[in-house]
Amino acid sequence: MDYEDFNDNESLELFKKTGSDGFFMTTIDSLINWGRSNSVWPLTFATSCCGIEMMAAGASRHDFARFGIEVYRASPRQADVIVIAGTIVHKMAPVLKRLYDQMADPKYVIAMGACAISGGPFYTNTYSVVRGADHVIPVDVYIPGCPPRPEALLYGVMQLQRKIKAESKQNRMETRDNFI
Amino acid sequence: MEHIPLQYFLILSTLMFFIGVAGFIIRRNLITILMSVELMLNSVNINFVAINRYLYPDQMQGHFFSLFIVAIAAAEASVAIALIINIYRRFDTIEVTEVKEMKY
Amino acid sequence: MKFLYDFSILTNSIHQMLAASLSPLWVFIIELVLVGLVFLGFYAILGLFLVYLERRVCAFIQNRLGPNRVGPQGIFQTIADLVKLLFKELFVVRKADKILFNLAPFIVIIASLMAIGAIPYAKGLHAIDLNIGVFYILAVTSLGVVGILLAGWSSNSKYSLLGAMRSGAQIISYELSVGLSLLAVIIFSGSMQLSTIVESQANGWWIFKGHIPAFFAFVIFLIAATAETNRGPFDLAEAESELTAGFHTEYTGIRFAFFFLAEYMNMFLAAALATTVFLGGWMPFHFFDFSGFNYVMDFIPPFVWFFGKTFVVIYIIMLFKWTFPRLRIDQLLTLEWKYLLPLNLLNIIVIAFIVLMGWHF
Amino acid sequence: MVEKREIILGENEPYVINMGPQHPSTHGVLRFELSLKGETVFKVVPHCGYIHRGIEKMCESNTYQQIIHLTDRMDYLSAHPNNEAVSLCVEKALGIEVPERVKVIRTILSELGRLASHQLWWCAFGMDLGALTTFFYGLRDREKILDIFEESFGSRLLHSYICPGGLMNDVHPNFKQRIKDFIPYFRKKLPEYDQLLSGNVIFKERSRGIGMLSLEDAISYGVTGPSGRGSGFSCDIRKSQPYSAYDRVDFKEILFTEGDTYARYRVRIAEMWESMKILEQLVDQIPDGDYTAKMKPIIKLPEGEYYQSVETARGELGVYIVSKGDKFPVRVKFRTPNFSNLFAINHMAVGHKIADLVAISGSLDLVIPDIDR
Amino acid sequence: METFDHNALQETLSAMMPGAVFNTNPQFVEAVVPANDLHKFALELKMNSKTQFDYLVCQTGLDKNEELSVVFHLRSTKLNHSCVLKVITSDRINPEFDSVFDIWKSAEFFEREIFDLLGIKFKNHPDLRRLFLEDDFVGYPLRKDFVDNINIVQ
Amino acid sequence: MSLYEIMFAIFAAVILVFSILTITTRRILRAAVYLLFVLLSTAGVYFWLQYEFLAGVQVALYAGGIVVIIIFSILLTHHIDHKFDRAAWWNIISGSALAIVGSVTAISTILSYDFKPIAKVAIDSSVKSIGNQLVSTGHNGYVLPFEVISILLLAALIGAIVVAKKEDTNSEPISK
Amino acid sequence: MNPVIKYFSEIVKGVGTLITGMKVTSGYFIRPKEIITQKYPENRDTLIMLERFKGEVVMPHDENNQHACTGCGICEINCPNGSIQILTAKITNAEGKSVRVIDKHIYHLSMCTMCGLCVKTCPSDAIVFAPTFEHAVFDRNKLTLQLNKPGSSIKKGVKE
Amino acid sequence: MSSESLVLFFIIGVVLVGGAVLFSNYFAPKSSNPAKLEPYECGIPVKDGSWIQFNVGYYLFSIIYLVFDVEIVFIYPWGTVMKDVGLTAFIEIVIFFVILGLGLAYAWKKKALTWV
Ligand code: SF4
Ligand code: SF4
Ligand code: SF4
Repeated sequence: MDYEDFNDNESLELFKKTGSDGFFMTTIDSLINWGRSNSVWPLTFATSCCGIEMMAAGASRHDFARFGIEVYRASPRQADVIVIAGTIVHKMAPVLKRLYDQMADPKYVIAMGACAISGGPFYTNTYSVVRGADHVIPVDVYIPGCPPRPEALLYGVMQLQRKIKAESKQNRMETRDNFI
Repeated sequence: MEHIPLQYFLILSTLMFFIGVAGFIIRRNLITILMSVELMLNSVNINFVAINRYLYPDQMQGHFFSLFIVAIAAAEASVAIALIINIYRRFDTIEVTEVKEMKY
Repeated sequence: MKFLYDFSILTNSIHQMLAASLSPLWVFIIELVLVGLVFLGFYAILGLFLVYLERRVCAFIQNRLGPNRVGPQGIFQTIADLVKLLFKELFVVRKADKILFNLAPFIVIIASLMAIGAIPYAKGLHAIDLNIGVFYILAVTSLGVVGILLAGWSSNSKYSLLGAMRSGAQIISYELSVGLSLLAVIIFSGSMQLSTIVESQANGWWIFKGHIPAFFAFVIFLIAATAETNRGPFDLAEAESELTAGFHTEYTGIRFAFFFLAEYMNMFLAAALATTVFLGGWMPFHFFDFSGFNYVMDFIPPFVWFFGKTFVVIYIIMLFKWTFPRLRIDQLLTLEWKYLLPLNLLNIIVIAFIVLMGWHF
Repeated sequence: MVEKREIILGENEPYVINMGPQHPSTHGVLRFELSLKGETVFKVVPHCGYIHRGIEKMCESNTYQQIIHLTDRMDYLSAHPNNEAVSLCVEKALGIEVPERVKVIRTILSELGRLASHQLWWCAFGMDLGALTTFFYGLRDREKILDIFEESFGSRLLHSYICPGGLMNDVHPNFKQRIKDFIPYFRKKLPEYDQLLSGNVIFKERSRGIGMLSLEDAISYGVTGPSGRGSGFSCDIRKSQPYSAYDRVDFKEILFTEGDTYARYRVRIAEMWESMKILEQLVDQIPDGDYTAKMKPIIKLPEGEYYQSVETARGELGVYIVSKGDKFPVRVKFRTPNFSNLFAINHMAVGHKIADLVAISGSLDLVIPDIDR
Repeated sequence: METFDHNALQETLSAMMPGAVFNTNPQFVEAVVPANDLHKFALELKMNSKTQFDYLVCQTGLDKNEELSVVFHLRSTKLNHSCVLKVITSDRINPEFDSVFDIWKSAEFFEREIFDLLGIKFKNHPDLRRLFLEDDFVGYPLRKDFVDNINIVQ
Repeated sequence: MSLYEIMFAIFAAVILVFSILTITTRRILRAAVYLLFVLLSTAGVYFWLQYEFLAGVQVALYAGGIVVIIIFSILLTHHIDHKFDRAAWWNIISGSALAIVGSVTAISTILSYDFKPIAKVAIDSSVKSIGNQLVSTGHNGYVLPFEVISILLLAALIGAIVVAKKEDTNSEPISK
Repeated sequence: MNPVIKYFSEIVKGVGTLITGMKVTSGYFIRPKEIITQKYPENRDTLIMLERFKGEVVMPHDENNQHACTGCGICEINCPNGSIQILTAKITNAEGKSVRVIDKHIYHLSMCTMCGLCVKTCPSDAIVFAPTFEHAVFDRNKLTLQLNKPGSSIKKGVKE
Repeated sequence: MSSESLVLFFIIGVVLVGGAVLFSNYFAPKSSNPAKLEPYECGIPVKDGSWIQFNVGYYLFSIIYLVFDVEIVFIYPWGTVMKDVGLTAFIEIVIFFVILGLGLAYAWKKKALTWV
């Protein structure tokens, strides 16, 4: 897919590196980013319905593995990305935070589904739902839908890959530090 | 091989043996004691083998001796560990100083 | 014709070339470095390729494509993984035993590397050819379990410890069956040297020559070796559905990659050993007296034969993993101690009897 | 010697380990607190609430049409029966009779949902036991059903399709044909499930005699659905209190009396065959007509208390609505099947290994939001 | 269809439970029993061979502004009939009923849920803790007077 | 120095250093790992002496067998936090004194004696000849020890099982 | 049965079942025809979504940049979680009367649950579902959309 | 090239692992927070340390294993000469196996081979 085919290119430009290192560093950086973007191992973390679509994305029809995202790791130590697939409630929030903290750098977060973005169907009138996982941990890519279909997840993953490719080491650290 | 005299082997094994002895005395933990014993056995094996190779290369007594020692060491270790773990289950510790009463 | 592809000629000529211009010590050192570099590359590339292969194989089994977006047909997928893992943070959990935590991957990798060095890949193409070959491989691989136990204990995590204990118990148990089933061929061929064992299969592989008991030993070897390499359906140590990630729960980045790599290399080792011992190693397939057929077979280079057979065995091992449910720990041990071990002992006696009566070919 | 006990546990003291909330085999965010002796479980304390979203509270400020979309999100694997339960309850309260076409279509949807749910259960169960390929085969076949769903309702998982009074819109013209194509396809694939898993000796060893649940306990714990029927608890609402079109189809209630994990497994496999039978009977008799009964745009239930139960893929789903004549209910209570099923797990898992616990919880087919609501 | 005689069952029940008040309910036989007799009547309902309510389908806590109540939906798997049992209290500060977990095992967790969401206590319950919410959660969300200005967005 | 000698020096150094570490470290699992290194370099020494089979046995039995079960028992009985107390000073002194005195005596004795290799042709130490000697009943045959080993193993097995299973009777089965 | 015979027959039977399982899996391995993977990003041009797929709510505009929304706010009321906000404005129309028209039809894609109530209840059928799914963004605010295009106006013939 | 090549392979292993770990240590990003350094337990703070309770099974099996390992070591040389020696060797191994078989049978009977 071409650059123009993606949406939200404006935000992507913000991640792009400003200033320039030497040619060598740029090459190394792009090699590293190539590796990282093509091998994002997700954590097996699914809280509710969106998790089923995440499973479906991993299954034969859609096949996550084509992107190199096939190695679902159960331990956060070895995972690169948390796909928050489902509602996050107040009781779960500390657990999510802890899992995120326990992951090794570099780490990425995809918020999948309305619940993870904003609370979705449970936005109003409830006492226990966190309105958006980005209140808990910094989120890189938002995939709306309830549930987003597997292709949408694949699309989101491609967005994440683009983001990884675009950003440099400093950027990554800054965004994290800026997160309260 | 000729450049290394036999004495080197013997010194090596002697030192190893006495390190084992020291460990046997210093450490008060049953498993460490077992390990010290293994050290001593091992040093003896080196002796056997070296002397066999240097002095009697036409026979293999030393070799076979070490072979059987290894086997016996294994048998010994398996029983010893069984005992140690049993002591542990009984006393919750394997420090020799604390395992005073060995009664059943 | 037999020795159309004799690699000792190549190695000898390199040796001669070096010896012509350098002192023996230097020749020796250069040869060591050469062998070292070759094996380093071989090990790494083979590991990456095996991981890729497994992903594609299981993808095809499961009606999907598997990695195909990174490079043509996705062959750079594992390289991307490697790059990623190299640049992933390494850290040690608080209260973990740092020395042992760091040591564990070394032990695991060294054990598998040292064993792989002893496999004959073609005539004259092996780094170590000891006269205790088979036994050496057994001895060295039995060290790997130490690495796993250390990894589990030193990471100060419950899951790790449980996983380590399980895999420890499993590996040591199945080691017996591996040893005994290899013994079957040793009785037939009367040698432990791997090159001799391969030579002895010039007129037929042991799996055919050795009647049913040899086949039986082969099957047991396959099962036991799968279990010893901690692969499914015996992957209790890292049973995801029970212990999250088993003994390497706390390992990150490249350290984890080494455990991962060692698993695959052990699988390769198991397959290569099975090939060497039971399936004739690099010997071509000969069909009784059809000399035309045999002649054609001889033209295929030996390492093609070797890797071909090895990958068939690897495929079978992969098929195990992707087909069967995982065993429970007690069933696992029951299988070994109540089925494989007694049957294996029986099998040895039968083989001894066959050899005694001279019934084998 | 005595003070060492703090760090060194002897053989007879319990040892507590956490399984979950982030754990691959709890199917979501359930947490088991296991007390172990060696590797043997002797107490399981389930901790839930990690996905408690307050649906019952939300229902109190939503109209009856809006409640529908919340029920989807409880038991998301078989969303249709959930919608159907609320719809039936509201219709009963209002005394509305829905058109025949709606009844038949609802039944078909329920059964399709049951098939899809059981397929997903099958692959998850296989995964729990370590058979990794089941996952892909199960989901492969499930995609076919999802295609049927998507074509008609525009969504793959959560449909909000059955609503009080009938259906949201009419089914797609291809609906019938798709089902007709699907049934022979799945009849071919289902025996493969048996070859791959049910017949496998490892699988049998791992599931037979594991997690025994006697009939009395099943009733007392209220374990319903396939899990209860594995213990011989005849609890199929489709038979005992037929709703929609179930009174006119011919099917068997699957009952196994062993009460172990294997029995629960076989109930579900057999139910898939039964579901296909039901589908075959109904697919040709979808009557023409309206897809919805005449409904006012704002539904106000007369004052009173209404209870309706349906059979979802997991068991008896009860909806209890208390109304005061408003457009909002006073209280909605969902008696969800998994809630009761889950808490029998302590009873079932005691004395087994950790691995068996995974098998047992897999055989209960847990959906965590269904427990937590 | 449920094939039991509505009126006959009501008669049986009223004979068994003196003091119970019967509401009209088109669907079920609905009895409101005094809170003090709850455990006794429940046990009787399960044990009596004429009723045999061995299956507690659902236990619901209810807040109708002025009164709190607990509703039991009972079914008999042998005789295939069902009934509804209700206990009511107007004590909103410290509502308390008998626990029936020893009669129907499923009640243990239903009661925990009711305690969690409505704050109704159950006497003799073995392990009355919050089930869904965090242990330090303040208030009982399903009560009508529950306010939560931060989280509840209208 | 030739490569051979360097190798011997390495092996000897590893043996000595790690055996001292084995008895001085305060973490028990580390002690076991150091012991493993000692045993491995001992195997190296055997290799160096061209007793390959013995070296293999050393690795397989000592390193892969005994050390593994020692580690197993450590895993079962020790926690990662566990550190030995410092040994009592009289123990240290008496232990090291004994070791020093003993080794000095022994070494001086060794050095004072001149070992003369009995120059005979070395026999082949391959597995074949080992095997032949092991099963032969004649002169230099070890068939008796070979069979006795099996009895020893039987005894060890029974002993270990008896010891290990002893307490099982009073651990009551887990009740439902 | 004799325990020995039982022991061996168990083994044989067990191995038989294992081989049956392996037949299934390796059967699929050698039949790559059965691979059902659809290559999403590569097949993007040929991918046809089923027309009823609920990907997002859109408001169709005709070539004159006109839509059918009257700004009645029924969709806002019916939406269960407040994904729609209607901002109306008063303008004077051609006849000189002051009427209420839609100013901004704000739609929170980040919250929408695709329940379909808004589409179903809209009296003038101004909004429909679009079968698109490529919505992933890096910034949550990008998911708040305005459905009526800027400068658009209401179609003729739609009654107030 | 025998014992040297063993050392060689040892060195390759050390170089491979050590090099990669050092490289990664130097180049990989680092960050730290309190939760990261705690052991992982499904996202729940760990209570009492990583102590697992021991299970008799583990050490019983390891002990039996050791015994059989010795046995295998001893029959390997036997295996190489079985062909040449013939009947004597066969008889010896039968005796050897019978004695060991007794041990296995004993262990089986005593339920030492049953996981507890
Ligand atoms: S966004 Fe929708 S599908 Fe996803 S978890 Fe939330 S309710 Fe479920
Ligand atoms: S979209 Fe429809 S319902 Fe919503 S304001 Fe416009 S006309 Fe009214
Ligand atoms: S589809 Fe449902 S949730 Fe989305 S805007 Fe419409 S009414 Fe709201």
